[in-house]
Parts: sequence; C-alpha cells; structure tokens
Amino acid sequence: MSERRLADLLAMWRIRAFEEKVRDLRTGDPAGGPIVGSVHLCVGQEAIPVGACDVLEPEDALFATYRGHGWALARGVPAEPLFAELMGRASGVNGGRGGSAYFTAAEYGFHGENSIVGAGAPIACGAALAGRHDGSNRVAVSVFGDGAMNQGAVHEAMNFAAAFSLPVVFVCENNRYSELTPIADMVRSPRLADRAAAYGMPGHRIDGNDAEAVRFHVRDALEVAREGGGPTLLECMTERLVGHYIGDAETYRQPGELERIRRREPIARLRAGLLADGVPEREIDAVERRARTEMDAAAEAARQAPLADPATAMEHLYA
Amino acid sequence: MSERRLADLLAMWRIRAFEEKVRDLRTGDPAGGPIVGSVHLCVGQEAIPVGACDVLEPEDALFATYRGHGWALARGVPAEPLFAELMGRASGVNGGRGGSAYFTAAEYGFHGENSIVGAGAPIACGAALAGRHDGSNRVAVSVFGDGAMNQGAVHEAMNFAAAFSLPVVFVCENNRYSELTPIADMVRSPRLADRAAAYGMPGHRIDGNDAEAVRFHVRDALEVAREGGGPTLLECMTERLVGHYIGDAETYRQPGELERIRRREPIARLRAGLLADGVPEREIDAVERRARTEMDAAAEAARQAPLADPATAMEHLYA
Amino acid sequence: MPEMTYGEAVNAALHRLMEELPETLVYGEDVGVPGGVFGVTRGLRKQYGERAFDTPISESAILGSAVGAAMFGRRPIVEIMWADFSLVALDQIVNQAANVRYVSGGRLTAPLTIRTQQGNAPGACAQHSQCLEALFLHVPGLRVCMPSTPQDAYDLLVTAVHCDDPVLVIENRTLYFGRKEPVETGGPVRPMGGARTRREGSDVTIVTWGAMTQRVLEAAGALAGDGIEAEVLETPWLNPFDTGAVVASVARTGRLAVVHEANVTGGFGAEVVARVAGAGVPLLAPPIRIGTPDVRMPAAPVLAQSLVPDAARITGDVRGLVKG
Amino acid sequence: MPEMTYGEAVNAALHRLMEELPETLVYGEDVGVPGGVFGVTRGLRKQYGERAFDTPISESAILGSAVGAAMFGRRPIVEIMWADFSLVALDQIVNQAANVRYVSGGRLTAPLTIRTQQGNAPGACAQHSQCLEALFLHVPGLRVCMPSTPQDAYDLLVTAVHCDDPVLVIENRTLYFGRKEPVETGGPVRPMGGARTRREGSDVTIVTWGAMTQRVLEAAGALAGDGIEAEVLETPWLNPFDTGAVVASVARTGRLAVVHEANVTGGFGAEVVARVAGAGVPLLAPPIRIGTPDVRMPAAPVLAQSLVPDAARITGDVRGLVKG
Ligand SMILES: Cc1ncc(C[n+]2csc(CCOP(=O)(O)OP(=O)(O)O)c2C)c(N)n1
Ligand SMILES: Cc1ncc(C[n+]2csc(CCOP(=O)(O)OP(=O)(O)O)c2C)c(N)n1
Ligand SMILES: [Mg+2]
Ligand SMILES: [Mg+2]
Repeated sequence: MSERRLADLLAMWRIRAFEEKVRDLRTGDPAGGPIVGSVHLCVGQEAIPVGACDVLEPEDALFATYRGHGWALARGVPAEPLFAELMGRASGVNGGRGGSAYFTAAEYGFHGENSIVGAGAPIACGAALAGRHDGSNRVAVSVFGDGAMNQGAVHEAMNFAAAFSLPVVFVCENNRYSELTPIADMVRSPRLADRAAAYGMPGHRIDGNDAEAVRFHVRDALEVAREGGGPTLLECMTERLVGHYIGDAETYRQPGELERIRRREPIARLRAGLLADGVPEREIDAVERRARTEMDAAAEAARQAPLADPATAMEHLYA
Repeated sequence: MSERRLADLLAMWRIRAFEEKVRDLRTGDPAGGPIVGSVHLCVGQEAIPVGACDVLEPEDALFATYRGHGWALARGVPAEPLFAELMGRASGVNGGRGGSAYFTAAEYGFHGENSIVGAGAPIACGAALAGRHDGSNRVAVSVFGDGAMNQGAVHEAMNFAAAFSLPVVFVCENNRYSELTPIADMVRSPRLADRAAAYGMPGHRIDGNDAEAVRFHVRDALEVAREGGGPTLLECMTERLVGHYIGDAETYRQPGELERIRRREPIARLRAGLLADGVPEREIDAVERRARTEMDAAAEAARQAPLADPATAMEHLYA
Repeated sequence: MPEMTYGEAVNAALHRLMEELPETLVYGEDVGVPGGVFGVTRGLRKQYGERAFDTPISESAILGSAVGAAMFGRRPIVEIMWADFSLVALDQIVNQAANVRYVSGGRLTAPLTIRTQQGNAPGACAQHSQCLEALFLHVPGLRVCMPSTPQDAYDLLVTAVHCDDPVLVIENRTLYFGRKEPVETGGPVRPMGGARTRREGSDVTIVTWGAMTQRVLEAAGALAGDGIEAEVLETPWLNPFDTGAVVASVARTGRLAVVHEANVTGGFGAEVVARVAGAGVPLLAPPIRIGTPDVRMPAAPVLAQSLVPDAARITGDVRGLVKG
Repeated sequence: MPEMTYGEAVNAALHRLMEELPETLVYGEDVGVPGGVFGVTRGLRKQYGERAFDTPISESAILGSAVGAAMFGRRPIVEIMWADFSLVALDQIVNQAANVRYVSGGRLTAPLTIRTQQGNAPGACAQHSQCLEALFLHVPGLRVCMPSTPQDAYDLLVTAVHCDDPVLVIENRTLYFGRKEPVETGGPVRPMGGARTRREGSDVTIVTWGAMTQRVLEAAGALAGDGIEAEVLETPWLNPFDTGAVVASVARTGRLAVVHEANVTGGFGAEVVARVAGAGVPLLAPPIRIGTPDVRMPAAPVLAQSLVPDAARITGDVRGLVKG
C-alpha cells in the first residue's frame, strides 16, 4: 500500500524537481538561456498527471496544454529530451520546434501540448473517433484548465463526444485561476463539473491534490468509456503554487493565500500521510533527493547537446 | 380575453400569410420570380415571435436568425419594405443588401437577422452590456434554433451573460430539426433548457405553439433581466410545417409526421380554442382574410417599386 | 466515359475513396443520412454506414476531430458547408492542422481533407458569398485547390484525400448542377499541382481559377472577335501553385491579367502579379487584376451582378490592357 | 513632451480615450484588474471602474459583444491577447463587424476597436508567433493599422477609437518595453492613413511596417556604408493604404523592396508589389519581397532567428537588388 504511495511521491517529485530546474534555468542566467520565452509550470498540480497516467494504457491518447511538462513526464517521456526541447536542442522531443508550450511525444503516448486554450478538446474527440474504426480500445484524455471551460471549442467537443458516446475523459484542472483572473469571477456557478449534465454525461468534482483519488476516478471514467458508455468530465480541484508563467508577479493572490494552499499541496500532504503511517523520514526524503539528482543530470546532459540546426528549419512542412 | 387571442390570431396570420406569399413569389415563376435564392420560412413557429414581441419595450434589442421574417413582422416592421427587401428593391428595409436571411430594421427595434448559426448570441450580449452604460433599461433578446445550441459562440454568450448578469433572454426555437438532421441525434440529452443550469441561469422548456405561454415566460424573463437578475434560457418547443428552406424535399420526415404536427400547430390550435369559446366562425375567418389581403397588397406594392440601383452598390462600406 | 455534372463527379470521387481507402471517413453537417444539402454526399451513408455521418453544428468539433482522427491513422474528409462558416473555427485549420507535421518533425501527420464551397449565387447574402482562398493560401502547411470542371472536381478530390497533408478543396455551388461532361473515373491518382491551358493565345495571358474560369473563356471568345488572342491559364491548384507555367506564358504573350471572384485587395491575384513581376518578365503593359471590388456582397442580384466580374467586364478590361 | 515606451504610449492613449469619450469600454482577458498581461491597460480599472473589465476566455463573446455594444452607441476597445487567438472567433470580425454598416446602408454602425499584438519573440511557439495582417487586409469594411513607434502607438490608437468603423490595431509585444521616446499626447486626432518616410534615399524604396521597421532602418544604415541610399517608407496604416506615397517614391528610386515579418506567400507585400506593378512605374530591377519564408514558426530561438528577416538578411537582399 505505502509502496504505491511512495511511487506516487517519486512521480510527483520528479515533476516538481523538473519544474523547479526549469525555473532555475529560465531565470538563472540574466543574459537569457539556456531556456527562454514563456514557460508555464505545474508546481502544485502534480497529483493529477501522476494519478491519471498511472491507469492509462499505452494505446490511449493524451492531449495536454501548455502547462504540460508534468503530463509528459507522468506519461513516461524521459526528462532529458524534454529539457532539450525547452532548451531548443536538436535532441529535444521535437528538435526544439515545439518548445515549452507546444511539444509532442507520440512515441510515448503523449499526443501533445497545445497553446491555444481549449483547442485540444476537439482533437481528442478525433483520436477517440479513430479508435472506433481502427479496432483499438483507445480512450482519449483531454486536459485543460478551468478557464478553458468558457471556450467554445470545449463546449463543442463535449457535446460531440457525448452525442456520439465517444471514449473521452475530459480532465479539467481547476487551479482557480485563468492566467491572472479568478475563475470564480468569470462564471456564475463555480461548480464546473455540473456542466457535464448539459451534455448528458457524468461529471465529478474531485480532489486533484490526491493522486489516489484522481487514479480512482480516472480509472472509473476509462472503464465507462471503454465499455461504450461515452465521455466523463472530471473537475480536479488543485492550486498552482507558482505564477501562471515564470515571471508572473502574482499580484492577484490574497494575503495568506500561498501559505494556505501550501498546506494542502499534494507532495506535503502525501509526505505527512506517509510519516503518519510510520514510513521512515529518511526513506521519504530519499525520494526527493533521487528525483532532484535525476533531473539535475538530465538537464545537464540536455545542455551539453548541440542546438537545433538552422539548416533543417524548413524541413517537414509537407510530406 | 378573446380580444387578445384574436389579436394573437391576427398577428400569427399576418406572419403566415406573409410567408406563404413569399413561397409563391419564390416558386411561382420558374424563370426566377421577384424573389430568388435561399429562403427560410417560419410557418408553424408563429406563436413564438407573436408572444415574445408583444411584451418587448421599444428600447429592447432583438436579434433573430435567417428564419426571421416572423420576428420582424411581430416587432412591427411593415410588410411592404420586407417584401421589397426580399425582392431586391431599393425600398427594402436594407435597400436589398440584406435579403431574406440577413436584413435589419433598427428603426423598428429589430436588430437583425443573422445567417451564421449562433453568431447573434454574443452580439446580443453586447447590446445588453451597452444598456448597462447608457442608462437605458434595455433587455436584449437573442433568438436561435435547437441546432445552434451546439455552436461554440452560443456557449460563450450564455456564460458571458450569466457571469456578468447581463439582461439577455435567450430564446431557443426548438423545431426538432437542424436543417435536415433531427436534433435528437446530435445531443445526448434532448432537454436543451437544462443546459441553462451549466451557466447558473434559469432555463425553461415551454410550449412554443401557444402565444400566451410564450408571452407569460418571456414577460417573466424580461422582468428578471430588468431587475438585474441576469439572463434566462427559454426553449420554445415548436415545429416547422414547411422545409428548412424553400425547395427542401423534406425526406427526413417520418410517415404521418406532417399530419401529426399540423394538429398542434399554433394557428389551428388557437382557432379551435376560439370556436370552443363561442367566437363566431366568420369573425375568426375574417382574420385570415384580412391578413391575406394586407400581404397581397404589400407584396404587390413592393413588386411595383424600382429595383436597387447598382450605382449605389459601393456606398456605405466605410463612414 | 460516364457523363457527370460537377456535383456528381465529387460524389463519384467520394465513393471511390471510401472504396479504395478504408481509413477514410466522411462527415459534416447533413452529409450523412440526408446526403448533403447539395446532394453531393448521397449514397455514402447507405453504402458505408458509420463511416459517413452527420454532425452537430459545431465546426470546431468537426475540424478538430478531423485533425485528431488524422493523427491516429484515419483520412477524414469533412465538409464545411460554406467557406464563410470556416471563420468560426479557423483555429483548427491554421493553428492545429497546419502545424502537426512541422512541429512534430514528421512524427505525427494530419492527412485530412476539408471540402467546402464558396462564392456568390443569386440572392446570397454577405455571409454566404465570400471567396476566401487568399486567407488559406497564406497558411504554410495547408494545400489548397479549386476545381472548376467535373473532371477536376473528381481528380483533385482524389489527389487531396491521398495526400498525407491537410488539403482544402474549395468547390462552388453554382457549378454542382451544371452541364454533364464525360469524366474519367478510376484512373491513377494524379500528382498535385499544375496548370491547365484552357485556351491558347499570343496577345495576353489570363490566369484564373474557380467559377471565374467559365466567364474568362467566354470573354476570350469575345476578344477573339476583336482579333485579340488570349491565352487562358486555369490554376486549379493554388498551393502548390505552378508559377513556372504562368511565367512561361506571360513571357510569350507579354501581358498579364489575373481574374478571380474574390475581392481584389489582398486576393491571390496580388501574389500571382508579384511572382511575375519578381521574375522580371518583360511586359508590354502593366499587369491588371480583375475581381470583386473591395466591398461586402449585397443580396440583391442586381447589385451583386454589378460587382462580381462577368464576361463583359473581363472582356472590356482585357481589351483595355491589350489595346492600351 | 513626456518620454514613454511603446507600451506606456498605448496605456496613455487608453487613459485619454476613456477620459474624452465616455462611451468607450475597455475589456478582454486580464485587461481589467490585472491591467493586462503586458501591463498595457494598467490603471484603467481603478480609474474608470466598470468601464474596464476582465472577461472569460471567450473570444467569440468578447468580439461579438463588442459588435453589439458598438451597434448600441458604445465604443468598445477590446483586446485579443495574441493575433493567433483571433482565429477562434474570426467570424465576429469578418462576417459580423465588417458587415454592419454596409448591409444596413449606414443605419447601424460598429465603431469598435480591436487591439491585439503579434509576431515572433524568443521561444514563442508556432501558435504564438504568426503575423496575420494579410488576412485582415482582405476584409473590406475593416480598417487595419500596425504602429511601430511610441508616437504612432499613441496616435493610431486614438485615431482608431475615434473612427466610426471597426478598426484592428496590431501591436507587437517585443516593442512594448523598448526605448522611451518623447510622445506628444493630447494632440488633435490625426486623420487615418498616410505613410512615414523614415529615411530618404535615391537608390531603392523599402516599404515596411510593424516591428520590421527598426530592422529595415538598421539595414539602410549598413547599406549607406556601401554607398546605397535606401528610402525607407513605413506604412503604419495598411487599410487605408497610401499607395500614392509608395508609387511616388518608387518612381524616384526605380527600385522596390517590401519587407514584412509575415510569411511571403499571400502576404501584404504581394499587394504592394501588385499595386506598383499595376501603376506601371518603370523599374530598374524586378521588385523583391523579404519576409518569413513559407513555413511554420519553430520555438527554438536559433531556428526562428534563421527564418524571421533580420537586418543582415535585409541588407544582403537589398544590396543584391541594387547591385544586381
Ligand atoms: C484561445 C486562447 N485565448 C487566450 C489564450 C491566452 N491564455 C493562455 S493560458 C490562459 C489561461 C488559461 O486558464 P486555464 O484554462 O484555467 O488554464 P491554466 O493556465 O490555469 O492551467 C489564457 C487566457 C490562449 N492561449 N488561447
Ligand atoms: C456556423 C454555421 N454553420 C452552419 C450553417 C448552415 N446552417 C444554416 S441553418 C442551419 C441549421 C440550423 O438549425 P437550428 O439552429 O435548429 O435552426 P432552424 O433552422 O431549425 O431554425 C445550418 C447548419 C451556418 N449558417 N452557420
Ligand atoms: Mg486555471
Ligand atoms: Mg431547428
């Protein structure tokens, strides 16, 4: 039992260590580099990808957002080619073409980030539709944020999936903010999971800071989908412990907000739980060290690799 | 009491007589009569505009669809310039520029048809938003069909109106078909009014073939909106007795469907009700004759008027 | 060879493609059970069942799902009923479909075909009359063609669906029910690109595409009456565009007119003129562009007819170009 | 005169417009309380309360409501955070806003201003790097401008909001935090249109707009080193476009180069070349277009830099044009 929870802890630490390393690489060198541009970290939201990806099959499709580093790692994409992608290296998962907000790694079952809010949802419907014709048992998982629930494409995708009972699991990461604006101010009824009823599909608001809870509900939704029951909407309640993007001044935070949310963030919570269950502290701390060591090495290896070659910049536009 | 119902009957007959005249003018002359192109009639749906427009204030905004002839007439736009518009006459409400599917008559409080499905809903939100700043007590009425409920723009408009408690009444004319496709096949949960809950606004499925029921619910929604209570969605159940457009072969109809829906169409129903209440038959029949006479005369006058002048075709593109 | 209208040719191509490519899907609004508002997808539902289906009025879902299905081995052929409607979901074409292959370095592809139709028809309003090819031709990664004959309606669609990249096929509803012509079906898949010399001539090169082609040929006939021999070059493929054929013809004739139904400013005619000018072909007169002036489209036929180029206007403008 | 960055100039113009035009509203994603992701709308919420507000991530609702509010007497100034995002809601700009005045014969109008920003910046992905002005310049009824200096950022926005038609103001995020320059604020509303001669020269006319202007001026400096005098004409207004100024300059220099960041094919550079060619100005060499080649934009800076025109490439290409 504490086996799996230790595995969850490691998976979450790998994501957090990756993200914190990215932040250092992005802000460390004022001259800029090795990582430049807009980067969106998922620190605080690690339990969702960890719980969800644990129950996905290799054949399943996964579409995330620009905040997708954690989803890629949880899906099994190695850290080094991810760091390399963010650093614009030829060895990046997309040879540097995707960058932090728009990379894909189909060979690992990660079908891509998307930096257009909501645009991944209809695409996920297509992956599910393909499964109906290719004899696979594929389920498509579509990840997006709370703010994306107000985008037309997400509405169309949910109705499309529900009307045709497509095997899709819509995972809404509700971190309570859309960029710098509280979602509560942008909707009249804050329980986004209730919107599922409009499409005649099940919707659940779940604890997105508990990998076990996420695992349970995603597994359930996957089963329903594989049995032809159609889509499910899971509103995973969470919080980001960092800004919307690296550099965000976070002026929108309430006094004491960060302290409050740090108390319920997934890693601290799981750590406390493991301690309470008598797992020795050094064993727990070893997990963090192991993750950080892995990420430091991966980042360093990526940094050593050559930059993408401009001579290739025109390739692969057409077949 | 039967006063108002006779007035409703006249209003509905004016719309039906107008539409049937349009059909004759569109199909009568094989050479291509005074009316050409795609025309969408609202025969069978007359009770909705009649009931709704009766309780609108002059300052209110009204946005309809390409199936909007009835809404324009009910709002008070005279028949002659409407016929003229459909005939491409200079005397048309838009000098022939809008045509059957895209005319406006703001001077009568009719802010236009729209031939892009769902596009009028966000525009209606803007009219309501303007009212918040111009000191008027305007409510904006947005009309669209059942199929439009699956269009992203309608979703965004409903959330936008609800989040900001804008005075909007969303009137969904559910005639059970989107062009040639039954709405039942395109949604999982056929009660479209229930979608209102997703946005935290009231939603009601009402009898759209009863002008009195429409009047009651629209008046109620207008009151809520004027008092700052925000938007309401009214799903008005109805049926079109004709094709989606003139020329539609209606192959999608079930056997006996037309007979069945003719029994509950609004004019026949009201006529039966009036007879039951002892209103003399000749009085009732006089209403139809009066409407037809008016429309014949209006159509004829419109036909006599000169065509739009090509020399003006480039005018009014910019201020 | 069977005789078919333009619409029947599209239908024949769809049947062939469903037959020979099991990974094809055909869907869109009213394209399944009803067989399409123009009858162009007739029979597919009956013959191929689930592989041809109707959708909600959700262009973003139609196009987005086509991108996703294509990424997973299908070859969706989706319909956007009017090109004007693509504007509610352009993101899925420009920001999504066009990026799949490039950003993934070819690890993922999006072999989808988008069928649509465009242009003015009597009584059509400003929201149902636009010619938008220029928008799509500014999108690297997206192939675009515009057939005007039954044979091209058949061939180009077959080529488009066999292509491993997103292709936009822009048809024209005023052509669907036109004259029946012999159409060679079942032939080999033709290569993408190329131009069609619809008429040879030595005095001026007229480049055109889409429904304008017929009007240009009429005009060329009238011009011949005044002793002006116009070479009419139709370019049904706009991406890839056969610049070489255009430059070669203009090099022979020394004069260029480009005719399209789209508004002049920002239309693809500008690109054609710019390529010829850039090639430094010596010209006997400045090149001209003939298109709909920069205005919205009024519904009244008498107004629309005064704006959309017709044979008379094309004849007059080209005569002016040649006679100076 | 106060010294301001480009971003501060936009902010100053917004404050002035809220002050002098009570019918203005400013809204969009994060533009109210947060003051905009680039800080450009700072202070408006505090000062004008309800007239400046944040919206859901609903571009169709943002643009559509702006059309409706404008029809009813407001002058909405709405922000689309990135031009790329306009593609999820283009219908409201092209099929709705642009038609209001024309179709109603002037009985209804849509005086709304859409502020957006575009272009590549280090690390930006293919969905956050496009230059889309050519799409909007093919839409009759829509005015379009692209300021590149703090003064123009201020002036053009003021003119746009005072205009009684829909106007798209395309800014550039790489300019927001640039050098402070003296900006004359509070002056009269300038007329729409016109070109800016940023440098005089006799050997070649370089027409450009947007963020490329700075790079073109650098290139012109370098060219002067080789004895090539380039006339740099910036056209911050693209609709209306000052064709006369371009033709007059090319008539003097005999050579034309158009430089824009957008992809070459179908870019507005084609329109500029086509207009000059159509005017029959005698040229000493074929006109050239310098832009991003026809490709998607990769995120890696080293790749993007090899595609987006820079001073070196502009210098080289123009030198080739002049020296032949
Ligand atoms: C169509 C579109 N509109 C706006 C944006 C700009 N944008 C990027 S992220 C974001 C906020 C999204 O919020 P949410 O959906 O809650 O996801 P989160 O960032 O909180 O994970 C916005 C508005 C965009 N990328 N695409
Ligand atoms: C965005 C868009 N997609 C598709 C169409 C084509 N179209 C016109 S009417 C229609 C059906 C609309 O059905 P519904 O909303 O139920 O309205 P009804 O016609 O039944 O009144 C469709 C698909 C359109 N005009 N706009
Ligand atoms: Mg969020
Ligand atoms: Mg309907």
